[in-house]
Amino acid sequence: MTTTHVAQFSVPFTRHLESDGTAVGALPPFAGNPVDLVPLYRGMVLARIFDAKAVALQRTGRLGTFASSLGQEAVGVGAASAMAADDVLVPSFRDQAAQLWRGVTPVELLLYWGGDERGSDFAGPREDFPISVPVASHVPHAAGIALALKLRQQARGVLCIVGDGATSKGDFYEALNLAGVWRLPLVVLVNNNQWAISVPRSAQSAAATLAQKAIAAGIPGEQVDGNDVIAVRERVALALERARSGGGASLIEALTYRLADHTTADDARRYRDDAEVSTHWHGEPVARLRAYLVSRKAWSRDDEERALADAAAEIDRAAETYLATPPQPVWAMFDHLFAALPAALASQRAQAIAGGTGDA
Amino acid sequence: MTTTHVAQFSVPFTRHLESDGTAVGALPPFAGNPVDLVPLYRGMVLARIFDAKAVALQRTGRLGTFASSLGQEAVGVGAASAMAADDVLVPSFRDQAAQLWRGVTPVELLLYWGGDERGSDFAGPREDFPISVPVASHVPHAAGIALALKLRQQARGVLCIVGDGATSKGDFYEALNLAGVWRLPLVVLVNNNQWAISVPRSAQSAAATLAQKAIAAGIPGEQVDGNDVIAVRERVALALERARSGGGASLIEALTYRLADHTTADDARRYRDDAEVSTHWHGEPVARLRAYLVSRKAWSRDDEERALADAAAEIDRAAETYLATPPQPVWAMFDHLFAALPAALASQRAQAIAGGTGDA
Amino acid sequence: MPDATLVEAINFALARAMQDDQRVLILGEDVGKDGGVFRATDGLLARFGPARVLDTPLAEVAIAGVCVGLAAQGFRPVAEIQFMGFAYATIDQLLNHAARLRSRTRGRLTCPMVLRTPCGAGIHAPEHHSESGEACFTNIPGLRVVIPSSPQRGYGLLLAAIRDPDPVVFLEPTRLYRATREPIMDDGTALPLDRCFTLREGNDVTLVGWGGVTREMLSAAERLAAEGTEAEVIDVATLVPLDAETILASVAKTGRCVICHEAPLTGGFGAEIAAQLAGPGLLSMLAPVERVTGYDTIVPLSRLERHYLPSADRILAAVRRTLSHG
Amino acid sequence: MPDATLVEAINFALARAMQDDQRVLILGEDVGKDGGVFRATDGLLARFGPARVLDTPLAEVAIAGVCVGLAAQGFRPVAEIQFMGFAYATIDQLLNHAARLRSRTRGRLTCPMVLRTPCGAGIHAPEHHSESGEACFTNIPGLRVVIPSSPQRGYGLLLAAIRDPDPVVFLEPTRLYRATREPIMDDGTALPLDRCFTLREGNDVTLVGWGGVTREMLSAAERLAAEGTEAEVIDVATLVPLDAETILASVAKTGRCVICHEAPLTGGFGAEIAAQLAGPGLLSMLAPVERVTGYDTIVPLSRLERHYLPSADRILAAVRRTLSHG
Ligand SMILES: Cc1ncc(C[n+]2csc(CCOP(=O)(O)OP(=O)(O)O)c2C)c(N)n1
Ligand SMILES: Cc1ncc(C[n+]2csc(CCOP(=O)(O)OP(=O)(O)O)c2C)c(N)n1
Ligand SMILES: [Mg+2]
Ligand SMILES: [Mg+2]
Repeated sequence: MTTTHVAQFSVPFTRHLESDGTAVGALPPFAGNPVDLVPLYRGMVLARIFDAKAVALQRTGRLGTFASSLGQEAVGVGAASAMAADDVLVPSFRDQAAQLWRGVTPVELLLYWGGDERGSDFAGPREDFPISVPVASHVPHAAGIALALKLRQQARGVLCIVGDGATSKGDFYEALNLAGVWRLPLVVLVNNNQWAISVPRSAQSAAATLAQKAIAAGIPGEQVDGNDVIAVRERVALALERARSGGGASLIEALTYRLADHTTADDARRYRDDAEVSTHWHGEPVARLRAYLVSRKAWSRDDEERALADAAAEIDRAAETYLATPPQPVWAMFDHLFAALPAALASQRAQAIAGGTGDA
Repeated sequence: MTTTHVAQFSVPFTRHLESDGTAVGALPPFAGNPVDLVPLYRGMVLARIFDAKAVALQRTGRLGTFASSLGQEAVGVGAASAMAADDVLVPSFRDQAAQLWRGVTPVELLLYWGGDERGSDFAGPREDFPISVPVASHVPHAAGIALALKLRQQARGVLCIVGDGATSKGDFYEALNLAGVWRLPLVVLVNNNQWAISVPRSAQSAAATLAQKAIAAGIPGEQVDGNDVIAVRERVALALERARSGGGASLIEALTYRLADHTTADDARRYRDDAEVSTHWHGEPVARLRAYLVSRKAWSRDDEERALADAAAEIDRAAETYLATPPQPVWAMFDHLFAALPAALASQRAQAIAGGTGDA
Repeated sequence: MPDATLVEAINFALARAMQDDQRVLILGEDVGKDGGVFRATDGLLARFGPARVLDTPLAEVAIAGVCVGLAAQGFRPVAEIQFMGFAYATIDQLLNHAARLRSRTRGRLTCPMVLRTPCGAGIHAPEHHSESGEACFTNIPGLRVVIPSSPQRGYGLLLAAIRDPDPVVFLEPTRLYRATREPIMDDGTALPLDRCFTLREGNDVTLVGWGGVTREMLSAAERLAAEGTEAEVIDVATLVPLDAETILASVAKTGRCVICHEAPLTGGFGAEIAAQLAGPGLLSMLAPVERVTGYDTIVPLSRLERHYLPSADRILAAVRRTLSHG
Repeated sequence: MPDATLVEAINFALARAMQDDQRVLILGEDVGKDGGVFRATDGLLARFGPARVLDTPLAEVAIAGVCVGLAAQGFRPVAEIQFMGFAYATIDQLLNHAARLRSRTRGRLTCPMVLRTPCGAGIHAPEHHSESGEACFTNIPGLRVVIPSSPQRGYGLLLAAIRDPDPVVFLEPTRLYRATREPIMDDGTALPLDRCFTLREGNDVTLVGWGGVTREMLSAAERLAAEGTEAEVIDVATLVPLDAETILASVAKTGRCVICHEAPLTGGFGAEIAAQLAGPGLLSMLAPVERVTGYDTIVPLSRLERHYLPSADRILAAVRRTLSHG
């Protein structure tokens, strides 16, 4: 018998900041001066305060179901800060941290989660996709965008974010495989927060890592500490550079933890222990970077107070604007359906405007 | 920075018979006595003659579109001969070699390909699935059957066969992942014949091997020489034993080559060189095993003539029976739709019987 | 006789079916400890154990496809798809496999599975959580499509669906899940899967619909009664196979019909009922049939959603139009 | 003016669209060197190169989803799904994304894509190759559904579909692909996507249908003419948005209507047309509407397939029934 080994793989893991904020070895150039990390810190704080506000609005009946990113802010901020302005973000429904960094406004996010489509017509990153609620169904879109960029020979990349649960879906895999064989400028970032609603990571796949899903697509796959914003930013930046320069697609699994309920409609105590959650507060990304900044004298208690106050003020203002935004007119549901409303629909539109009781 | 390697993988490849039929090292126990390999040889010959007959019937307008397995007989026969009678086969549309071995009759196969549903009501392996024309959509079924066997705590396994093209599909992957995490008694065998109609293996995936698709599902994956019936049988048997004894799912990629057109409706010269095809005639499975048997004095020219004649006679008889089988009555399309025909359909059934011109 | 909401009644039916028949299995996302995002499977894991209540990976195609394999092996899988917006991915498996396994094997293998999914708008849910896509399933031969509109009908129809030897898509209007409570007979009695339910008798006009809009039909009927117009209200319940007879008999009596559903108008299943009236029912018709449905638009997000949903007012206006004809 | 079959006309339209508009891309399985399994994309790779004609991996969901991304980026992808039996997997992408991208972003991102797929029975194809599943697509707001029935209409409608700024599902009846040849004007003229085509005028009865059955409608009309009955024959062509006006105007004239399609009866799109007749058209109706369709069964494999397909005989019988009414 001949048994030979025809292919070998391994999955690397990267971390720069230990869970207590200690740096391990030399940091990447962008992090050389701790002061340069302050915007990342502020970005995470903004996301956290936004989430808290959104949850509060939901609890008081002024917002729809909302998915908090509590504890996962480093994934979004690390990734978005690694993007060039003209890269394209294709986010999932828990990626407000990345969206805010990219220039989607808190008002727009609140409008969306408050049930107003105008929230997805954001003025900032016009080519970024709106969030995808159907899990993983946006990965093919990201591949299509990446194909567009490649066909136009633009040095731009696409970043698509999905959850750990999303890696079980066929569309995730089809898109990854296609992006691999077509060498598309696509980076898929798995926000592995260990839970898909009530289903723990261990019940989602027998794969030891989610990064190794890349091997099936013939592309590089790696793990990163998802609570370490420096590591996330570094690895995503490298992957995006490779993508932009013709090196093809890759997959990054960011290891983090969902500290909140799945959404405001969820009660996580039904299926997971508070004790498990408590242990994960240790090492959460905001405290981690703060500890590092403080240890490097780049951040003070005053800075912290001011940053929190600034962020809270910004979000409060946004909430007010959101709450003061009148709903769209009834005909909005018709007027954006097609480039031009087919004649067959004119009478329905008229009927809707008449409160549904006119002639159809 | 810490970069560690958190997971390692490799893909083994197995071959027992060189392409010229020379054995490499010790053969597995079932192949210890060359005479015991004769049934495998006959199985491959039967499939080849069946295919030739089916193509001939199609060319003369007496069969529908047909997918020949020319050159890939070792995959089907090797795999099917590794199965226990009460294992379950979930075949693709090019798996007549496996089906014939399992006891589906040539008449049933011809009926099916001739456009008669009764061909899928085979008398032999009653739990085996009919072939799946929609590529890869049967892998979830195979997982479901495997789950059934596991829930009943039966020591039985399921073998599902797919093509190389099928490994790009989401359902293939979803089922593999699910079978992995549920440790289902499932073996998925990829018949990698290098082409999916006109799309070569290299355009299907950037993965260096298709066996490594297993890594994404956290299950063992391996390659085998798919033109070596001994190797195929051995590796599938081991995988099925592991499956039956609670060891979970696995994936085997059998490397072979499609010597024929994709189907009788295809003209492969549009997209691949004859020269490529010619090189692959060297090492094809039937000649390979014959060379080995002859070298071990287990097969003679007389044996060969008799085997060919016997197989041809069997297939000719089957073709006659097929051609003499009257079509089903019109109402067959209604009578198998539901356990009991809903009242709402009674008038349609009556109308169809009346040639469609009665009252509906 | 406990009081129950629709979602509790679904839960009772699942428990009853599992208790009565060892072959019944539950699978889906979060159906285990979490008891399903709407709690339809609450308590079943604790009661029947992990071999009968299976949390699946997040993979709808596999969920549907695994059911086909299980069903062919003699189990009676009942899968939950978390929202209808995620059930479209299963059409491939339902149409190409589940609905034809019996037919394509001439009865050798069968597919007694149920695919349950919440549907419809009206609960201020996020994007993609408010679909009424029944018309994607109603032109698939070999498939039954059922949608209950009350706790007791939910209970009885789900039991019937699970006991049915063929595949059934079972749609559950989310806005009815907790809308009302009623006393439930949890005695294992199934309801027929080929029959409409006449919820109210009347001679003047027939209101026929299903799912979420049933409440609006009933409330319109009450308001009409106050004006002296007696509406007959029919809950179709089983869309396929359709009990056209009951509807035709009603319209033969009333001569007028308003068809109501939440799904978009064009190509909606209401058209099938209208087609019955244009065909066998034509000679009964005293006025053009009216359809009061969702508009041919994407269901708006929550802020505009109520303008999309067919209201009792819209139904009333349609009834008045039919009454205005000779 | 070359003579062309339907599949050649499709090919001309694709080539024309690609030549006129750099944004037009072709993608799908075997669309490159092989030119598509029906040769609809024959020669396009050689002419336009591999950056505009892309053989995809075998993955229908990804094909549809990639189109959404391409279209949002300003390309005009035209995807081929090899057979309709494999197009159901794309409904999730079409319904949840393609059809609502414009609406959900209030026009910021749009989705001008075309998903082409051969459909229908009648060519003795293998299992799962004979579906007429248009009804799975016709209740999806934001999506156009088109099905041509002649070479020239195939040409003009496909051009229109590609130029349309919104997503279009374009169904091509396989049994018409090579059934006839006709002179084709390959001059880049598109046909309207919101209009029925009246193929034959007549005052006695309206035959309305689409796709494969158009030929049977015409042949029935000829046989009727020989008996002195003049049938008006309408090819709906664009199912959504539906040009109900043309159909209603015809039936206002004839008073009788036979609706024909190959898809199963119940919940088929023919019901929508019947619903128009039961509603706005009611007062024109002199006889119950008839539907001549595929049965509510799985399309049989080739040996019984002709018993499934609506025949001219069946259409004639239905016409006779409508004529027998007062
Ligand atoms: C296709 C699909 N199926 C089911 C759902 C319902 N659902 C919403 S979020 C979720 C879990 C997602 O888990 P994961 O991918 O890990 O992301 P996370 O929520 O943890 O960020 C599920 C099942 C959905 N949105 N889409
Ligand atoms: C889902 C689906 N898409 C497309 C097809 C059309 N088709 C039939 S066979 C085939 C290629 C299959 O290639 P592979 O999986 O390698 O199997 P092989 O034919 O080589 O045995 C295609 C695209 C199909 N049957 N099913
Ligand atoms: Mg998660
Ligand atoms: Mg192949």
